[in-house]
Amino acid sequence: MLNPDLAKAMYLDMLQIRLVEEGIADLYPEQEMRCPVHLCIGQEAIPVGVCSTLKKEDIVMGNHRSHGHYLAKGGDLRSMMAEIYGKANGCSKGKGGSMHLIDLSVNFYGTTPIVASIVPIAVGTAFATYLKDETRVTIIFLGRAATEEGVFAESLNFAALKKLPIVFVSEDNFFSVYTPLSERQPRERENTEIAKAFGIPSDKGNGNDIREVYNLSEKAVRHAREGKGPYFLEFETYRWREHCGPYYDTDLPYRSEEEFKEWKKKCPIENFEKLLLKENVLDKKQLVEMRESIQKKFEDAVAFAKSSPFPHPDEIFSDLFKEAN
Amino acid sequence: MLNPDLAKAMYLDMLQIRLVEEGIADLYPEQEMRCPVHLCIGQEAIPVGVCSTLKKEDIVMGNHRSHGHYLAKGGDLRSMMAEIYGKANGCSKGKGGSMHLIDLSVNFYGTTPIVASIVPIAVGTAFATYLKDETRVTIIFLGRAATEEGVFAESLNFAALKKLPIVFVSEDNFFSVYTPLSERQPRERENTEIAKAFGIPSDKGNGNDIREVYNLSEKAVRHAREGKGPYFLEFETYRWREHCGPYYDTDLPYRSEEEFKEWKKKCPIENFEKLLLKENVLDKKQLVEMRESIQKKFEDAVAFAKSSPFPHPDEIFSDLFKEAN
Amino acid sequence: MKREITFSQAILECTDQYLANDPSVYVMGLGVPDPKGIFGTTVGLREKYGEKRVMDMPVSENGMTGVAIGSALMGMRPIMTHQRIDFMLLSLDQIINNAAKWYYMFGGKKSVPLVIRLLVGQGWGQGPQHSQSLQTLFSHIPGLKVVFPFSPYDAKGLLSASIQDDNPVIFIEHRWLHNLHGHVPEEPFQAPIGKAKVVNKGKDLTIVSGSYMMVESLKASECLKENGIEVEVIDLRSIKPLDEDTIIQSVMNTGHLLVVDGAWRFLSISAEIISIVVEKAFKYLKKPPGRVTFPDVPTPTSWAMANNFYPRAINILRKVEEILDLPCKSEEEWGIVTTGPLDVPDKSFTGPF
Amino acid sequence: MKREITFSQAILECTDQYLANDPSVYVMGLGVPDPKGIFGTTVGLREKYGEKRVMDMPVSENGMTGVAIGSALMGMRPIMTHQRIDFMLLSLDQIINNAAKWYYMFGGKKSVPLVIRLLVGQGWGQGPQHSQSLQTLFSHIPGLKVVFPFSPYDAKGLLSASIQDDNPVIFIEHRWLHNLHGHVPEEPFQAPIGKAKVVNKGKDLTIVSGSYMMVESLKASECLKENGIEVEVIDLRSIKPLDEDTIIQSVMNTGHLLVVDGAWRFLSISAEIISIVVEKAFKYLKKPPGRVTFPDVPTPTSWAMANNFYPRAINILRKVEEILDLPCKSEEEWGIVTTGPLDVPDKSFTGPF
Ligand SMILES: Cc1ncc(C[n+]2csc(CCOP(=O)(O)OP(=O)(O)O)c2C)c(N)n1
Ligand SMILES: Cc1ncc(C[n+]2csc(CCOP(=O)(O)OP(=O)(O)O)c2C)c(N)n1
Ligand SMILES: [Mg+2]
Ligand SMILES: [Mg+2]
Repeated sequence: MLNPDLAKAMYLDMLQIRLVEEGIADLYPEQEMRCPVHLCIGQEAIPVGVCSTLKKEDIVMGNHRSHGHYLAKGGDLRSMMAEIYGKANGCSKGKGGSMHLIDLSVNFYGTTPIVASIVPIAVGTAFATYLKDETRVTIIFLGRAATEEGVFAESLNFAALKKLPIVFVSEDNFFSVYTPLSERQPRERENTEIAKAFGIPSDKGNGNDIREVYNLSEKAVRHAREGKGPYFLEFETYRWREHCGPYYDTDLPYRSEEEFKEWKKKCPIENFEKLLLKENVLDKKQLVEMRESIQKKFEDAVAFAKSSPFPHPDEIFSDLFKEAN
Repeated sequence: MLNPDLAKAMYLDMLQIRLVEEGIADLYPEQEMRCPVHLCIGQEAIPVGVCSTLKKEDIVMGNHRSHGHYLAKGGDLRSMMAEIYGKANGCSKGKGGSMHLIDLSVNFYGTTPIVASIVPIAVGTAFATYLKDETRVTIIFLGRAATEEGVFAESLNFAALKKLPIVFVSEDNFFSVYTPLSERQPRERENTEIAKAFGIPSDKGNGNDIREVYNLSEKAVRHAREGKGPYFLEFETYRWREHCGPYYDTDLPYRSEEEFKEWKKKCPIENFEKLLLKENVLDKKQLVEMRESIQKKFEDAVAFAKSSPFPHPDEIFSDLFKEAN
Repeated sequence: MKREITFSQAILECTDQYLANDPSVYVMGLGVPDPKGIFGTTVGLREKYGEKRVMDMPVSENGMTGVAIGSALMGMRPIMTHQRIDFMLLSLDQIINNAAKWYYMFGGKKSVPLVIRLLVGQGWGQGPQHSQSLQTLFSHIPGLKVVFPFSPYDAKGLLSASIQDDNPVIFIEHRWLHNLHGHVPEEPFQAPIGKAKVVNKGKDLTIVSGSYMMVESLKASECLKENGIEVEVIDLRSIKPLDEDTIIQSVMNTGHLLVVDGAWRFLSISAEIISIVVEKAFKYLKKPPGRVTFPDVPTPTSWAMANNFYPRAINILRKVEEILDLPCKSEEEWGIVTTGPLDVPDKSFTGPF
Repeated sequence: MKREITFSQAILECTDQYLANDPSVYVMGLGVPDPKGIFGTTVGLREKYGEKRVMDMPVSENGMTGVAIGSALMGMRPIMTHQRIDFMLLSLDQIINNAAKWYYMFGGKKSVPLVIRLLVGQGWGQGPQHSQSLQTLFSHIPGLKVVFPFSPYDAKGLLSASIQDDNPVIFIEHRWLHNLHGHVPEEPFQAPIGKAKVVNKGKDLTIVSGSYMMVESLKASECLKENGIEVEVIDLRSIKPLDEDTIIQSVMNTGHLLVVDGAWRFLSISAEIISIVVEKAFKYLKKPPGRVTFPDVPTPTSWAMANNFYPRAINILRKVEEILDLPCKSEEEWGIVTTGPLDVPDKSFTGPF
């Protein structure tokens, strides 16, 4: 079993992501968060399991579906909510929205929604740490569809060539928007084998089991930190809500209600909760307290975001170029 | 041993490529072929071995170093020479030069010098044959450096996804211009393993042994023609002359005279010639006749090219768009 | 009564008719056969024409553009679709180095009959990477045709002409046009590529525009009409070839030119149009031509900023006031009624799109 | 006597000095450490500064541009080099979607101090895919600076300013400039990005140009001077930011504008410059501005065609004749002596380059 403090912390982190995103989903119909949101509800074990193996100085980057990555690395909730509400004190001053999250105070270096486009950039942050002889590790979260972009292979190649301290984490939720894997990748294709053919060790795991995510990630991060080079991880998981937006979408024909229900049974949080209760790491009361404290934190962040000012229209013209100082 | 007629034909084809390119190298200092030329001297077994397994209706495309590919598929020598001389009756009317060869009469569909850029286009011709239920095979020749471009992985993925009748032939001469493999690909990287990870069977072979090239290619082309999907082949070989231009370049420090001499000993033509003599498939007299007939053909092509008219300056404006008919 | 359908229905109908009648046509793009069918423009096609001809694809824009080109060399006529023009930046090697040049660089041996539909996003916080307008990039490249429909009629007619064309055509669709209605004949027809349309006759000033900015331009011209000012509004319909004659004729009559382009100002197509007009009709110009464009910054996400990033009818009116020396009036005085938020095309949009 | 070195030596010297003095600078690109060292601009650097800081790379332009960006976020200052601008079309996603927007889209959190050196090929049959001039593509994109040196002095001074700049800079080098000589101080210095240079004073007509076309423009202005016509020649030095003031000032004095840009005509930067001048100095213009550009077709390979594709001094003179109503004279009458083939910059070039 995992160390109880770690287990508790991971449970709390997963729960925070879940409750925050459910909160976003509830409030979204108010039409005040006027930007696309891609919720990771159902997938929380991956960001939390991976980020729990990191040090603060380690660097994390993500994609369009990155609320979880941001929060798991310790990104500030108020700044994120303000960003989603389009406010001047959002983490990107309202210029980025939900798809452009950043919190440099915890070395969360940014997220971007062009599929795979940020992957080589993460290789670049790892390359910088290598050039500077630092022992920081970079983590890049990508959806499995991102492995279809050529730049993914280019990124593997260069990371392996220079033995860079980076861990690629592919979140395999089967779909790219509504498109199943079968229309995108040959049945025989294995990303772990591709990574290996580049000389990169790799593992595939159950992304809904946080212990497995943690263990594989711990191994991968250690490998990278020890200067042995990159590592590739792929985790199977499932997105519960629609690709973009707050709702469920099992009414659409691209996946079945049954499939969804199967995966709900594999809820990473519920199952971990059961385990922690059984093992007496947590009791029911603590669970309630945790929920309440997260709820409060979320409400505070929303209140903060709602009451914050919008950017002044002239802000359109700021931040185009950094001026010499 | 190979069938004697086939062996003779392959020998003749290799010799033609060699003598034509040596002829080009000899004449190039006249400064009348005013376009870049990338000679494949030393690498002739690959185009010939591969193309000898094809039918006329099969489609071939190549890259910047494609005189050999063009000739091995049966491309017209006069049209090629006229093209290199920049003449109006060149295969691309002088608009393309040595790097843009085409001869549709033998289904040689074109060559382009942007590294790897033509690879997905060849997948596209194979895709068209699949859409049309034709049993033609497409061959795409690429340099090993082209496997570093992301689009190579994208091409493998789609070809495997749709089980397209295409054979990828990677010519591994170790260098990309002057850059050795060690600065470009991790030591552990194996392209054959990458192909396999996409579900594509693959082989690596000695590109200076035409029998091996032929045999592997025969297997690969049969696989593709039978509708079993794509195949990936990689052949090791060596470029004798400079990357671009007519000269030797062992004076430059990127490779050694010794290395070059080692590879010269592995000359695909000389060694095959010895074998054919030994096995009495050819005799010395025939060899002389072959040389002479190729020499004559080359001289005729050069004379044709030199005496052909340059394109009229107004031709600059033609062929921008195909007009409706 | 004339039949009215939406812009997206017009695209769908045209595609459907080609799939029915021309076996060389196929459709490919991320999401093409999915339940939303590229905002309704491809729904139902897979069911009718099968998996082979109505295809989803791997998220490999560059490679798949190459695949489309290769198939076009073999006589197929692919219609490729990207849900955002921004994703196309991955495939410019294929488009610029290959598609645009193939016919030329092989001396006219094989052309590339390829249509690439590119959707331009706007609104609901799509932000810097999902709402670019990149017509300039394509229009600069010899060998590409760039089509820029505004009306549902042209959506069908120009798409038809694009599919019929033996050359690569970049077909730019603004997302805010998809729900607009207009008359579209049911039977197949073509609108000519390279011929602009004078949508409003007028003698006082020429507005040249295209795609979604036509909506704002026409709004502005309505307001002006109410005030006795007759603006001639020209819908470009295609940027390349550009119909210089129609533009120049109009400027010769009005003496005033305003180009309204939904793109960054610096090297917006307005620059080319103004340069051509200045070159060929200098002495007819009573005043320097004006332009209304986006400012030269990425699209900010927050609606508070985006609302001020995108020019609207009032910005066009401001520029007309300036050119024609009219007094400066407020939106209300010009009779512009704005109800509801500015970051959606209409009230039916209540979430991400 | 003032020290003279070539354009490529100037690039090399500047890079060398930065590598020596700023540990965050590194150089990366295909062929950077090879025996030819990007036409002499990087030779010897690996020996001096080691493998880590002077790097070759995989043939993965898109990915490696991302790598450069990522390292720049961490405070490195990469200088990336492409031997042909054409290869860069593979990396436009990284440049346009990421590098250009990063500072903006994260609200000023991290900038991308990245220099991308792009070489423009010309001559010896480089043809459609190895001799494009794509300044328009970059200049249209907010968030990029586009630098366009002509003189060896500026090669060093502007490269220095580009490396020093905290933002992505596209540094365009025309291959035919590399061997040109000129005065360049040995000690480090910077030339300002965004400031044009009046290279020739003159009162009769303003020529605006940049990069290699400055050579032809200056040739033309020499011929004109011999004939008593004083042309003011402005070297842009950077396209973005564009030094509007210097251009407009000059046109106000001369009343005539000719823009000479080595790029396809349609949406060449000449279009933007003319539009700006027309907007801001309309009444000073005595005649419509002219432009000399490439024709709107890919570069043909055969020298028989390429010689007529590229404009030269005589084409500039033709346009000046037209604008100033001068009689049409032949090359000989204008005093232009052409010796040797036109498809090489000078006689030392006798093969592919
Ligand atoms: C280059 C590019 N192509 C297409 C898109 C549209 N798009 C946005 S998210 C997405 C699906 C990505 O799927 P995956 O990587 O598996 O991540 P998931 O959404 O499942 O978490 C696509 C195709 C895009 N943003 N960028
Ligand atoms: C996209 C791109 N990048 C760089 C180049 C420059 N270049 C021309 S040929 C070549 C080397 C290619 O090496 P390889 O594929 O191994 O083929 P070889 O020349 O060895 O036959 C390079 C890098 C190019 N033409 N296109
Ligand atoms: Mg997915
Ligand atoms: Mg090679």
